[in-house]
Amino acid sequence: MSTFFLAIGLGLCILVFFVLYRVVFGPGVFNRIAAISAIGTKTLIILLIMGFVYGRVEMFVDISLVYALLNFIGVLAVSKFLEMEKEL
Amino acid sequence: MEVTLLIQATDDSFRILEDARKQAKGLLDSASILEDARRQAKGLLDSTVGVTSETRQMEKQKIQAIFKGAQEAKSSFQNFIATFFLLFVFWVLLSGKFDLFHLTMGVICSVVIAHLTHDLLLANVRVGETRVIVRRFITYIPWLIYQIILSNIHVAYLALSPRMPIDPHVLRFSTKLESDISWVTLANSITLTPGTITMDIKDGEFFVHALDKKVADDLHAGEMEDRVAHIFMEADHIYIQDALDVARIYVALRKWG
Amino acid sequence: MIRSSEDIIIRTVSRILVPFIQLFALYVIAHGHYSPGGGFQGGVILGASLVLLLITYGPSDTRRHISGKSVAVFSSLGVLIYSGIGFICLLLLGNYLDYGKLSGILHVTPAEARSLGILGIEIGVGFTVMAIMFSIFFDISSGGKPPEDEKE
Amino acid sequence: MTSGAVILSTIFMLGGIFFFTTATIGILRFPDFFTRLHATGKGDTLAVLLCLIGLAIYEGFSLTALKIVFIAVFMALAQPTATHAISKAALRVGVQPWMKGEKEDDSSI
Repeated sequence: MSTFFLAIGLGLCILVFFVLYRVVFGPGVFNRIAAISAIGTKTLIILLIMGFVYGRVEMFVDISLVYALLNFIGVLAVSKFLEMEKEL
Repeated sequence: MEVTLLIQATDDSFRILEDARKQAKGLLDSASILEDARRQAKGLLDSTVGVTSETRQMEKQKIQAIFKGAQEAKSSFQNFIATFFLLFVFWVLLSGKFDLFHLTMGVICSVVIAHLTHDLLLANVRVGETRVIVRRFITYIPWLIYQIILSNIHVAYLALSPRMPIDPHVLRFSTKLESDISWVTLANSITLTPGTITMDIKDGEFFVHALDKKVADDLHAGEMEDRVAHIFMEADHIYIQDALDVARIYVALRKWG
Repeated sequence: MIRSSEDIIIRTVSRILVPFIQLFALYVIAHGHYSPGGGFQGGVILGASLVLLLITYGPSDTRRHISGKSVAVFSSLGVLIYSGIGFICLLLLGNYLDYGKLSGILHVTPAEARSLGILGIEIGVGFTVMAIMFSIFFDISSGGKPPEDEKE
Repeated sequence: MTSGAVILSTIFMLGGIFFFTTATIGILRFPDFFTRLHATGKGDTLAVLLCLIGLAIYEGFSLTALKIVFIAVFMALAQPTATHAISKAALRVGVQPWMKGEKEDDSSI
């Protein structure tokens, strides 16, 4: 099962690299934010899978909860900032 | 005085509605009409929401509450107690340690947070309906999950098909829902169902981005809005919809039979 | 200057989430010696929940929850707790932050005293980090101008 | 750990990976910002939920599994909200939605 988890984590890492194309080249700032949010959700799963591989899930589950939370607040803050910048 | 009159009026309208339903059903059973019209009428009749005794009771209580002024928010002390219990349960589930020291710390933390935020978590809770709302919300979740799976298969099909048959539309519609929780439920359900995203809400109007024409028409039919209204007891237009449906069946049967 | 968001969805979701986020932050602070985290991380989450409140409800509503004065009090109170525990250890003839010596005044075994001492340190660090993070965000977002409700 | 639970969690996680993959392809292929949001907003939500449910089943009945379920509930609430926030900001700033027949360029802000 550990091998399976490693394979899943590796697949997610490859997907993160594909999404990274949108972050680097994606035209406009909004494409970049959407792609960063997508990377955040994938990272959440990768963190949990690391917990299972190292056998310390009860530790990593807190980390990934914090990561999900900060990802959400970050996206809200950036979109609020862009909206405000237009109004100024 | 007005209360009893109003209750009587709603009772009468419910009775009329039920009678019409019953009559339509009887006609449907007895009449020898064309097969496809029969099937259509039967489908229509099945899709209408029957007026259960539960909704009738709730409607009565709602009217009484409005007239007694009990519709106002609960007192802040009740809110504080409810928030405290919710937060304490959350703490125990997070902590997983049941010795005295940690439980005491949980009580202290929950009291502090509940004192700070009791006007946030339970700001607009209406009186006396919470249990029904929670039960209906739980029965709503499986349908939502089914819709999410459908929407993902839709996105997967669009992403993998070589020609990518999309034809985006922006549509706007105004909603009849009242409370903020029901708006959030509707907007998030729209985002999660196939082919639609809630883009903006301005002055009670939803701006929705739809991936093709068919999805946009489906949304205009308003099934989801009716479901959400049913959950949060803001269902007055459901009854109107029901009456219209029954009347339509009635007219169809008269014409054919 | 950040204005309150008029978007009903974001307002409602953050209204529901903020109490649970704050309780989770206190959990991270309180359980710092079993799980990852501790004072700094818990303080950051607490500050983030206040930032969420600020970007959805605007400065005046947020000031009702945590006033400018209490931000200052919290930031200095945290440092006071930290250094106070350290100096008490010095007074009890130990090293700075030598928690084992606290057993003399708390009437518990040295191991428990160490645990309690670490808890106190983490609470202090959490307070300071929360207050400083929130005040940095608030000052940047308000452009350095004092908010209106603090003038009177 | 029964083998049935392992098989079930494997199925859930493979489904999650599949939907992650299609969401990623959608992000890369769709013509403009709003259509890409369809991919991130829906695809990632279901994929994350599937992966989390699979991991929770593998973990078994414990408080850690309950915490994973908390993460799932939080994501189901937060992901559509974040999508809505981004799209609202884009609409306010003036990003125009792509319509059929237009050229596939998105020289957005």
